[in-house]
Amino acid sequence: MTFNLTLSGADLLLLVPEMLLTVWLCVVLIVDFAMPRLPKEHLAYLSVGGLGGVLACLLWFDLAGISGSLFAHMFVVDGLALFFKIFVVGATILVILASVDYVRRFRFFKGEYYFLVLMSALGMMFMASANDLLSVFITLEFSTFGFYVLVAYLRDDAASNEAGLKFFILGVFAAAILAYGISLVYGETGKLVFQDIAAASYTPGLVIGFLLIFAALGFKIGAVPFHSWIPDTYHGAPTPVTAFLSIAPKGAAFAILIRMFFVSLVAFKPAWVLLLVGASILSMTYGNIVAIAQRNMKRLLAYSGIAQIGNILIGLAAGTKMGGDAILFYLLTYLFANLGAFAIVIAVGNLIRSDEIEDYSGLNRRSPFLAFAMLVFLLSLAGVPPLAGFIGKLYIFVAAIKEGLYTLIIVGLINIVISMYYYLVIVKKMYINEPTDPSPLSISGPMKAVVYVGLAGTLILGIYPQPFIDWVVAATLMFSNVVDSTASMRPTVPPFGG
Amino acid sequence: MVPLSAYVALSATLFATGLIGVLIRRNFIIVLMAVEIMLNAANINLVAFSHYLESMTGQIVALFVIAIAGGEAAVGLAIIIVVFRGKISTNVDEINLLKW
Amino acid sequence: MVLAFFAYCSLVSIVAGFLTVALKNPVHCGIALLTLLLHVAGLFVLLNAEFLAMVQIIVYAGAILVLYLFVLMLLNLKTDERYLHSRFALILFAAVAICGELLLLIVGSPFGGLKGDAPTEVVLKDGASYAIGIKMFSDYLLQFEIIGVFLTGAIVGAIVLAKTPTSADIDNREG
Amino acid sequence: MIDSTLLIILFAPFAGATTLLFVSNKQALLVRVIAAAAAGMSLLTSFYMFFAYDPVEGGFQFVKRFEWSKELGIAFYLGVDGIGAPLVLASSILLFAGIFISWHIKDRTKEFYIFLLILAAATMGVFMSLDLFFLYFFYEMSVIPMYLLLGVWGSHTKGYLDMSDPEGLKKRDSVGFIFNFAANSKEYAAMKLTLFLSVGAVVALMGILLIYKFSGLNTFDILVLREQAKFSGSLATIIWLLIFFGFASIAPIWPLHSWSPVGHAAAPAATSMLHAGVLMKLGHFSIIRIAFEILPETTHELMPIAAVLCIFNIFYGGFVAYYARDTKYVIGYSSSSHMGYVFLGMAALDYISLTGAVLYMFAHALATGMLFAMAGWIYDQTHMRDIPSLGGLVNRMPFVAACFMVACMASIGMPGTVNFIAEVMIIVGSWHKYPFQVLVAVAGIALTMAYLFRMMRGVFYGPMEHKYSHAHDAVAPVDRLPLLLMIACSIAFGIFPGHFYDVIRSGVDPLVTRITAVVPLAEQTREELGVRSEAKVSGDLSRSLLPSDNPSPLTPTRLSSSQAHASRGSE
Amino acid sequence: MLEEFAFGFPILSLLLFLPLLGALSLWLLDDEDLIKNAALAVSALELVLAIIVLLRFVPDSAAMQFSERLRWIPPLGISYHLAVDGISVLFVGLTALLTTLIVVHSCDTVRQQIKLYFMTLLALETTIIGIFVSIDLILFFVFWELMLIPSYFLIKLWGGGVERQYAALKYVLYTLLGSVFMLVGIALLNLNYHDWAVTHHIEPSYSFDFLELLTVPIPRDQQILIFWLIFAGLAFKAPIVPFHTWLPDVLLEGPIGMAVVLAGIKLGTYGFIRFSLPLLPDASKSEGVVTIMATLALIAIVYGAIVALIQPDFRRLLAFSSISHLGFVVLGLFALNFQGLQGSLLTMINLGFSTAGLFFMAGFLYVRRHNTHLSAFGGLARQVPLLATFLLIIGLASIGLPGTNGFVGEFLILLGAFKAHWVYGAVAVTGVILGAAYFLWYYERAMFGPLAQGLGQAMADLHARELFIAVSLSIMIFWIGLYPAPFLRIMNGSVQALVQRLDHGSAGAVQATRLISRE
Repeated sequence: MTFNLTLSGADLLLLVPEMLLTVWLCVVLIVDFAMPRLPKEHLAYLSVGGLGGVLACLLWFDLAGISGSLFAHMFVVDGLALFFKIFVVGATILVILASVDYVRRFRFFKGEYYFLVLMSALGMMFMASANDLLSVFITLEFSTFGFYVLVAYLRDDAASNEAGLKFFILGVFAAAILAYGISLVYGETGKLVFQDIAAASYTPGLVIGFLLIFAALGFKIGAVPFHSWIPDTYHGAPTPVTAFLSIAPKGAAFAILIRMFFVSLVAFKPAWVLLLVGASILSMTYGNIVAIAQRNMKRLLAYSGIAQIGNILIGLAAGTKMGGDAILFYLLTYLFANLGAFAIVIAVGNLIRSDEIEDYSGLNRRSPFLAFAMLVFLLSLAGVPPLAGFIGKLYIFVAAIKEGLYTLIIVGLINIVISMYYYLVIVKKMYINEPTDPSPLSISGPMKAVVYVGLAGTLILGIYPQPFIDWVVAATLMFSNVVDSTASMRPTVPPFGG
Repeated sequence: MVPLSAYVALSATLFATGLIGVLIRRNFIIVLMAVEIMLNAANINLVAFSHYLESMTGQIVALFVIAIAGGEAAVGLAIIIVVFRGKISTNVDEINLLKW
Repeated sequence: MVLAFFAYCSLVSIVAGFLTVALKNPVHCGIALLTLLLHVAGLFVLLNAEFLAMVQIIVYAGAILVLYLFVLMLLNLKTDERYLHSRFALILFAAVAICGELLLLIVGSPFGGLKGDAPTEVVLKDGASYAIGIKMFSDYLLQFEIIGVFLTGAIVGAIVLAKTPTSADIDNREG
Repeated sequence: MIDSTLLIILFAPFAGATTLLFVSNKQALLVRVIAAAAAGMSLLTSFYMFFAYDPVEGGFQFVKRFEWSKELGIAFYLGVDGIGAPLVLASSILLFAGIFISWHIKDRTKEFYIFLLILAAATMGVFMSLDLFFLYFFYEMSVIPMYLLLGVWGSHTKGYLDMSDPEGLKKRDSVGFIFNFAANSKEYAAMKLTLFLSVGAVVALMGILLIYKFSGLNTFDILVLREQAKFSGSLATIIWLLIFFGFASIAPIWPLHSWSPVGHAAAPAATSMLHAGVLMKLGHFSIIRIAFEILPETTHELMPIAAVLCIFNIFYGGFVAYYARDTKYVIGYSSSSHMGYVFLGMAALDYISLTGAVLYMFAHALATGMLFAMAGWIYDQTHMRDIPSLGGLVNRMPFVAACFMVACMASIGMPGTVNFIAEVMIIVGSWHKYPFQVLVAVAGIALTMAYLFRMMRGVFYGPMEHKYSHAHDAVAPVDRLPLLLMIACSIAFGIFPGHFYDVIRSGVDPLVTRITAVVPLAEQTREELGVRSEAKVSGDLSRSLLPSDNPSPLTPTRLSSSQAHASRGSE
Repeated sequence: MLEEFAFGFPILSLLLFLPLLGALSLWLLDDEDLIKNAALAVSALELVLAIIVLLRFVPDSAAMQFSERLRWIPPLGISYHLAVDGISVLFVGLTALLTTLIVVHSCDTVRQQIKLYFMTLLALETTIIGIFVSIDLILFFVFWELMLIPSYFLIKLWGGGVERQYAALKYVLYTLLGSVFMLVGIALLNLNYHDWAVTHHIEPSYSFDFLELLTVPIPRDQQILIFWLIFAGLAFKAPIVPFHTWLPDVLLEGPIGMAVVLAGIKLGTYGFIRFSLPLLPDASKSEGVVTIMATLALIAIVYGAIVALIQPDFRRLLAFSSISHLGFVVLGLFALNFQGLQGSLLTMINLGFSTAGLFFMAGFLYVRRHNTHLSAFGGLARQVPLLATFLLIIGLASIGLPGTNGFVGEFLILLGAFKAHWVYGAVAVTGVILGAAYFLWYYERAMFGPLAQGLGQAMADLHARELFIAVSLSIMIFWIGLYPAPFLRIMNGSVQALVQRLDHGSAGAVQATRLISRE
């Protein structure tokens, strides 16, 4: 029992983005307290500025190829971690910009809103770096608690409260399951770091442990059958929070899932591929079919989000480096398209105080820009070229077909058509129907910026994705030796076999 | 000497109890309590493994679980208070503004 | 002796756990949960984790559970007439089935993880607190710090949600 | 500059669409001029491309290749062969005409032109893609503009179900009705079209992905796949079926056709033109480009499926067109019927028939384009598509009536139009393999004639209702230009199809050789492809036919019996 | 591109496109009189050209003359090949003459859209000349189809009847229905040429050129198939009896000019003698074909005559008489001997004068009464003696009175028919008798007897233009009737060659030509 912690300057450098953000969120909180007369949107720009610094730092890491691990490999900074950190920080910046108008609706605690958003972002950045189960548990809860509060942020709104409560109950339930799963894995292996676990043999305890961990992460990403909180929470939460919730935590959770499946469980690939195939098929089909019946934009996007998660799971089920690449790329396309769509929902919600699809009637006449942007985002989600979503879906399918997951691809393709239908229903409302109130709509500067970023991302990723593909390929480089397509050729091990 | 499997069995029983409690009870606070039972089950496991595997990691994880539980309880109860102010109810069935 | 103490603690824990889930009055449930937490602390002692046992009693039983009871009092909850979830029978059946299998599989599992660097005698030499401290502030320092930030955030979050806003908090200057 | 011809053709409309984004909707004329300029640019370059295409050299020309994604094996790879070139030309002609046909659209002009330009550019993109990925990319890209164009600017058959004949018979009781149920809403039509096409597209995508996987080459490059990909029997069958039915649904082949006439009917004129004119050809083209190129053996084996289905196409489409009461339905079903000829030409897998099929695609694009343009004009003037309710319009619009006549003639395959050449080729080429289908096809021509004349009579002749007395002829140059352009192309290529034929043939020959393993007949003289073997034959004949010293070849005079015997023996 | 001008000057092309150019130049004119004169000038020039061709034509030769050949669509073997031989050259002259007469007649009778009318008429002339001078089958088919368009408009726009729309559509539809099958037949000929070349490893290529198609043998079964396919096209156009129903409608509803063209210029039967018989000799002389064709011909003769007998309307009567006469022509063709063929050919020409002449007469009557129904006439002979006289002359020619042209033709046909089978001849003779009956009966009722109601002094006799038409036709009638030798000499060579080819069948003939061309 000796104390053996040594941290050099180079080690600390790896922690700089997180530290910077931690300091910054304290600054935001203090500024909020210290200057009560400061207009609150300045806090938003302050937050964005800080996040910009973090983003710059992360990009520098990525370009300079700075990587390493700390604390007995429990905190790693590698391409994957950097990718997801950039992803999360980027999403956070966009969400904060999109929130500026919405926050005016809150009656109190406007400043704390930004603090909590930054807090969640910090948690998700740690998630991206988490390389052991304890870190997974802590960072997961860290990032989620911020959302508990944010979802219930509209204190006078019963729907928001209810959404917060449901999210919370299911969240802590998932946390308990996660904790129990971790305990079982720990019992079977004596280790928590992913790489160490990989050496473990195959026992029922381990299987159940990982199943429970997967269930908890499934809650996080909202894959069927762990999706039940998604529609209500999305519906009830303040729309910017919904936007945030629909993207950033998913990305961060996939960082963990990728590490877990590709590092720890690589030996059991045939078993978990089946599990993921099942989850993917259920998610896609359920999400898309239920989405058809939705009348509320946020609920529709919630169900479509479930379906999109199903699509992403295809990449995970492929279980190859290429599958990983595809997940990363898909998440990028999803970031721009989904956030863009939510930005429009926020904007329209701010203007007409409604999220019902019916109220989007004739949006094209009221604001051609909003309608066009929404069209682009929805079509990207549906996977129509030349938009990003198409490339994302294709990438995923290519990765999956290389592994011979035909059933999954067929289901995925059918689902594309189903999703096309309900997205087009919205398009129809916007473009074909006549507005009940023809007054024109216009949106504020920050919101416009978000929409433009979304449009630019959706188009660039669709038309010239190669730089981004290069990026994601580089980001998952460490898996190229761990997981290759030959892994699927190993003899199948039954999941509960003796 | 108590065998490890006894601890595991105890923990599993408690976990199952908590799980069933979460699933069947209507009262949010009791649901939260059931979650606490599940967390405790996990803690028993962790500490028992820590002891039998001669590693401190389990205990540390258990400690973090307690900390997390504390933080979440604070937030969760705050949420329940907010909801209670609005609806005068803490029952799952009655919180149904949003259809499931 | 050890066995008897284990048997006592585990049996009481199970009964208390059952009662927590089964009792109608939330306050009674809270008391049952308290019992459970205390006996789990006893088990921790049995496992040479006295620091954790103290934390269990002080933080869990002392702080968290009191918080629960406080909220129960605050909300003045009455005993439920129908205390089960509307779809409980179905769920119960499924849950029991799943839990039963879970139990069997877990108990049958070897749990022969790799031995660590803290055998009992070493822990006993310096005390569990010392051992935890060494570990906590070397390998698990980062997690510890994260928890620190987390708890700060949790406080802010709880305040944001639960605090009755004063006029200073209500900020309508921007419309 | 290397050769950026195809880039100009492809990106001029995209550039136009992008420019339009920044133009206010209030400056309607500017919007139109920009759209027309973009389309005109594309058109001129297409003409240059088409005539600069060197049929002697053959193969893919104007090739442009940019690496796009190494990981996925995708390159932005453009090039046209003898099959793609005419279709690119057809697209740009129809786009240019469509811009002018839509000149009078008032509602959201800018958006209309943006979507129209994107639609046309996407179809051109398919015709020039040499990469499976981009082929699919552009293919799928063309679907959504269709949805909006139909949904927003389309037209309903208002109260179609309640209208009655002059005889007092309810429309819903007429035979045509059973084929048109629930089709009176443009939203319905748009959605149906989009979903059908999407289903077809994903089926085809499945096939493409299977090709990608089982070729094991990690590339979507059609030329590489063509040379190197080998597929085992049953796998090839599956892929072929996926590709065929996936793409045939847009063509549309018979049981999968039902979206098409509905869509045609609902669409605004320019969209119908592009839809019937080129969008449907995407199906045939993609089948040729993918199934024929990459799976030649399977194509040889399975193409009879198309030969069977095309009978239904021709007859079913023809009969429904005959009974339809709605101008656009008639044209729509006629398109559906005529696509059967293309399938027949493709199914026969003969040099001539496949050339005819490609030529027919071009010809049909022009003919149907004209018909839809004028149906659109009539609808704009009368707000009526119901044939029995119309009549006597020739008095109001003689120019349109005359053009309509020409268009009908072209559609029937009247000699002098390029359709005729195409029909002859299909008939000549397919007879050996499918004599029955050929007979069906020619009966279909008569059927076409019947319904088109019937429509023409119903619309332009007979008594005119007073309420149509305000209808105008196409007088302004912008209105006449598109019609005259299409007529001019149709007739010019009909009378001088030489270059056209050579171009197509240069694309078809290697393909059919691969599939049927039969060497093209004039292979020996291919280097003099423009002249081919006829030169010698006709040389001989010209000598033998001089009137002064040679008797008629009818007279078997100077033949001694021994010579006759000898030659008969040698036979 | 141009491969040969056998004549040194593309006279056939000029002949072919002169009316079209004339039509286009009419477009530039505005003045009505000028238009009429210009149209007249064009048609007269055309007639002059046609006469030059006839004069320069080497008689008693079977060769294709004035040949012009231009590759059009080389890969498919489609060429722009024009030539005339003894079979077709007379039709060219006939067409030019009739068009000129129609123009003369139309100068008075057409009142509306004069410019368009003459343009259409001249365009029609181009297409008809095209049919006669085309040696390439596709070119032939092109003109065959194109002819429908001006016809359609002529009937529809300038027809006299109320049902003219219907009649126009019926005509076009029926003809087109037939021609698409003909197209298949043509395609099959082409294919056969190709296949033969492939199996013999000789310069494989496609060709639609009549002369080249003659050089390959065709299996008999295929010949029969092709025969019936081509038959479909020709029978509708001719029209042979079961396919004739459009004819009375069109002749009744359409303008006189169109009626003259359709009744006077026998495109359908020309098709038989031009293409079917020489290309498909084995099919043509096969028993089934001959029997069916002859039977149809006989049915046409008798049926047409009987129906004509009871027609009260002159133009309807003429329509059925035309059907009846066509029966003779077909009978002559399928007698398959020299006399029959020559008679048919001559009769086809004759009908251009007699039946067409009768339609002109009907036109004259129509101008006067706006009706050709019997009830409108009676006792005309006294009122309009000139008209009555010429009507009688032409009518007798149509009956086939010795001394008129009709006699020569019908006589030769009957001779041929008897030679083929006595039954054919016997039945055909009844047609002659009935023919005399229906015409004379009608003539008697219309021209003699009491003056019809309302038929007062308003009725004028033939004026100059009409007289010109009537006299021209009469001259031709008597010329052929009294001195047919020049015409027969023109035909002789070609008909002789045709008969020989029929005797040898396609295989035998082919060997010869191939050997020749290979030397």
